[in-house]
Amino acid sequence: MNLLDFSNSIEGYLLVSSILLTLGIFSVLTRKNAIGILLGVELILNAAGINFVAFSKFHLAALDGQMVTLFIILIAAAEAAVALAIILRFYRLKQTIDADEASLLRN
Amino acid sequence: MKWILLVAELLTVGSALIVAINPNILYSAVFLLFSFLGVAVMYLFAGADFLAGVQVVVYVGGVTILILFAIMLTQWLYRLKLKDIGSKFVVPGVVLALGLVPFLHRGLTELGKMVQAAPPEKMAEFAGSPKTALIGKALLTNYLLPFEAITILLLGALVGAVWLARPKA
Amino acid sequence: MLGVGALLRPKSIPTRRGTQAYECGEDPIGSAWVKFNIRFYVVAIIFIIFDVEVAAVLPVATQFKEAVLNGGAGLVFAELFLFIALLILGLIYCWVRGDLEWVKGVTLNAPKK
Amino acid sequence: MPANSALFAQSLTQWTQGTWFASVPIWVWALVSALLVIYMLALPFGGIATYVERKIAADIQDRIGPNRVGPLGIFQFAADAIKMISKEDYVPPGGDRFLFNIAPVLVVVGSCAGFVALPLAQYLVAGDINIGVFYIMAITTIIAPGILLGSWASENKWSLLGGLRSAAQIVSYEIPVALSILPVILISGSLQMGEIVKQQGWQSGHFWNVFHNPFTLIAFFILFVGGLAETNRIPFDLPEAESELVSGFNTEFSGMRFGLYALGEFVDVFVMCALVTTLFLGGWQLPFVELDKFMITLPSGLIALIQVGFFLGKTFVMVFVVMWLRWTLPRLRVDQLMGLCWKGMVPIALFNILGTAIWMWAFKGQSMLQVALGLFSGGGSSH
Repeated sequence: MNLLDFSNSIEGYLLVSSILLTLGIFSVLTRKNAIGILLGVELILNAAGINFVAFSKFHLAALDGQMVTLFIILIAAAEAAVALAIILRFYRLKQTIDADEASLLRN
Repeated sequence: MKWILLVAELLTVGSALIVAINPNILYSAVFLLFSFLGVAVMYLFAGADFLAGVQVVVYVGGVTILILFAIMLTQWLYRLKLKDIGSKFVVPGVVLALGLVPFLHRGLTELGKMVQAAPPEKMAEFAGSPKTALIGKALLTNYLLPFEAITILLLGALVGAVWLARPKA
Repeated sequence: MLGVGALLRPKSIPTRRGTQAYECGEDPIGSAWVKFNIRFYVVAIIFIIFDVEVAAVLPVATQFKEAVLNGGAGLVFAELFLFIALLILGLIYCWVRGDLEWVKGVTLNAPKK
Repeated sequence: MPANSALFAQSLTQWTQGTWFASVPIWVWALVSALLVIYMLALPFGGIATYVERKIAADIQDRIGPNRVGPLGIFQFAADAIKMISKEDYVPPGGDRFLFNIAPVLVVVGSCAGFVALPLAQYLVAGDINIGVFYIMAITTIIAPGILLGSWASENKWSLLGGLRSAAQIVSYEIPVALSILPVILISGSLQMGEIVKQQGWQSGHFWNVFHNPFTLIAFFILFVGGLAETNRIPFDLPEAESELVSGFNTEFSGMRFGLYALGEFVDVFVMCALVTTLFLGGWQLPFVELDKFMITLPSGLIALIQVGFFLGKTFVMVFVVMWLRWTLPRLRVDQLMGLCWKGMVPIALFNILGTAIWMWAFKGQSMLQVALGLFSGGGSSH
C-alpha cells in the first residue's frame, strides 16, 4: 500500500518524469539513428509534460500547468513533423540517417 | 483504482527503458507508443482528462504514425541496417545519464519538501472537475495570444515540413 | 486494459502449433526492398498538423454555445474563423503545390550510386 | 445525469453491503465489466455481423448464402469461430514474431475500447466520460499503428503496401471525421455523449442534430462516408484490394489472428455507426415523442429497454447501409481516394463548421424546426 500511496503523490509523478528525462537524454546521446534521437526528444518532452501536469494538481490545484502541457504537446507534434521531414531530406541526400554522418557544415 | 496508476507508471518507465536501450529502432517506436499511453493514464489520474485525450490523439495517433512511416521509408525492408546503439557519444551518454541520477534524486527530495501541497479538498475538487470547458475558457482569455501564436506556428510547420519532404519534381 | 484480458483467451487456446513450419510457398521474399512512395509521408504530415489544430480548437468549440446564449460570441467566432482560415490556407498551399496529387508520385531514392 | 448515476452507484453499494460482493475490490468489477462488454457485445456482434453480411451479400447477388449450420445457417459464425480457433497459428518464419503478435491486439483494443463511451440508453453507459466524443476519436487512432506494424511484421511486400495504404487512408479520413464532429460540438457545447444525446430530444425542441441546420445534414454525410473509409469498408477498401494486393495487410495472418483483425473491423464499423447515431441521429431518443412524460407511468427498466432498442435499431440500420454499399459500389482508385478526402471532404467540412457557427450566431442556437415554428407562431415574440 505504501508503494501505491507513493505513486499517487507528487513524488511518484516526479520520479517517473525524472526517469523519462534521464532515459531521453541517454537515448539522444547514444543513438546513431537520427530517428532514434527524435524518440529521445519525445521522451524528454513527455517528462516535461508530466511535471507540469503534476504540479498543476498537487501544487496549485489550478489549470495553468495543464495549459502549458497542452502547448508542449501541440508544439511537439509540429516539431516531430519538421524533424522527420529534415531526416527524410537528409536521407535523400546521403542515403543514410546516421546522425554522425551529418557533418556537411564541418568542412 | 490506484493500482491502475501504478501499472501505468510502470508501463511508462518500462517502455521508456526499452525505447532507450533496444537496438532495433522499430521496437523503440512501438514501445514509445506504450509509453505515451502510460503517460496519458497518468494525466487522467492528475485530473487532466482533456490532456489525456490530446496526448493519445497527437502522440499515439499522430507522432507514432509519422515515426513509423519515417522508419519504413528510410530502412531497408526487413533489414534494419543500423544496429543503433553506439554513436560517438556512448560513453558520455552513459556517464551523463548516470551522473544525472544523484542530481535528480536530490531535486526530487528537495522539491517534495518545497511543494506547498494544495489543500486536499481543493486538490480533489480540481482533479474531479471536467477540464474541457475550463481549458476553452482559458484559451479565450488568459491564453488567447499563445494559442493564436501556436496555431500560426502550426501552419508554418505544415508549410515547412511539406516543403522539406516534397520529392523533387 | 480491456483488450489484453480479452486477448489472452482466444490466444491461449490455439497454441497447438503445426509440427513443421508452414512452407513459404506463395510469396518468396527476394532482396527486393520496396521503396515506396514518399507521398505517404507528406499525407501524414498534413494529417498531423490538421489533427493537432482540431484537438486544440475543441475546447474553444465547446464554449461557443454558451457564448451565443450569454453574449460574447464574437470572440469565439473570431477564434473559430481564424482556425478555419489557417487550415484552408494550409490546404490551399498543399493543393497548389501539388502535394495532394497522388499519381505523379516519385519513388524516394532509387539508388543512383 | 451524473447525480443520477451516482445515486445508482450508491444504491448498488448499499445493496451489496454485507454480502461477499462488498469485499471484492472495485477494480475487479471494472475488469469484469470490461470483459463482459467485450464478450457479450463486441464478440457476438462481430460474429453475427459476418453472418448477416454474408446473408445480405447472398440476397443482393441472388444466392442463398450460408444455410448448413443450424436453421438458416444461423450458427455459421460459431462454426467460423471454432474453425479459426483451431487453425494453425502461423507466424511467417522471416517475419517479426513480437510485432506479429502485438499488431492484432492493438487493432482489437482500439476498436473495442470505443464501446465504453457509447450511451446505449439514458442511464445505461459503461462510462459516460466527460470527453466522450474525443475519447472515441482518440482511442480509435490506435488501430492505424496496429495495421501498419502487422503489415511490416508479416514480411510480405503486398502486406506492407496494403498496410501503408491503409494507414495513410485511415489517417487522412480522420480529418474529415473530426471536422464534421465539430459542428455537433458547436451545437451542443459538450463533449459528453450522454449530454449530446439528451439535447436532441423532442421536448427540448431541438430534434436530431441532422436536422439542426442545413450544414449538419452535410456533416452527417461526411461523417458517415469518412467513417466508411476509416474502417476500410468497400468503396474504400483499397488496403485489401484482392486484385492488386492479394489480401492486403492481413495476407499472412491466419487463424485467430486473422479473426481478430476481422473482428476489429466489424466492431469498428459498429462503433462508427453508433457514433453517427449518437451525434446526429439522436442516439436513444425516440422521434416525436417526449419520453419524459412516460417516465412516470412506465417502469424504468422498460424505458431503458425501449431506449436501447431505438439506439441499436438506428445503429443497425446504419450497419445495414454499410453492408449494402459493399455490393453496390465499385472500389475507388488510390488517387481518387486521396483526392476525395483532401480536395472534397475536408474543404466541405471546414465550410460546414463555418456555416454552423454562423447559423448558431444568427439564430441564437435554434434549430431549423424551432426557427420555422417561431416564424409560424408569428413575429418572433418568444425570442
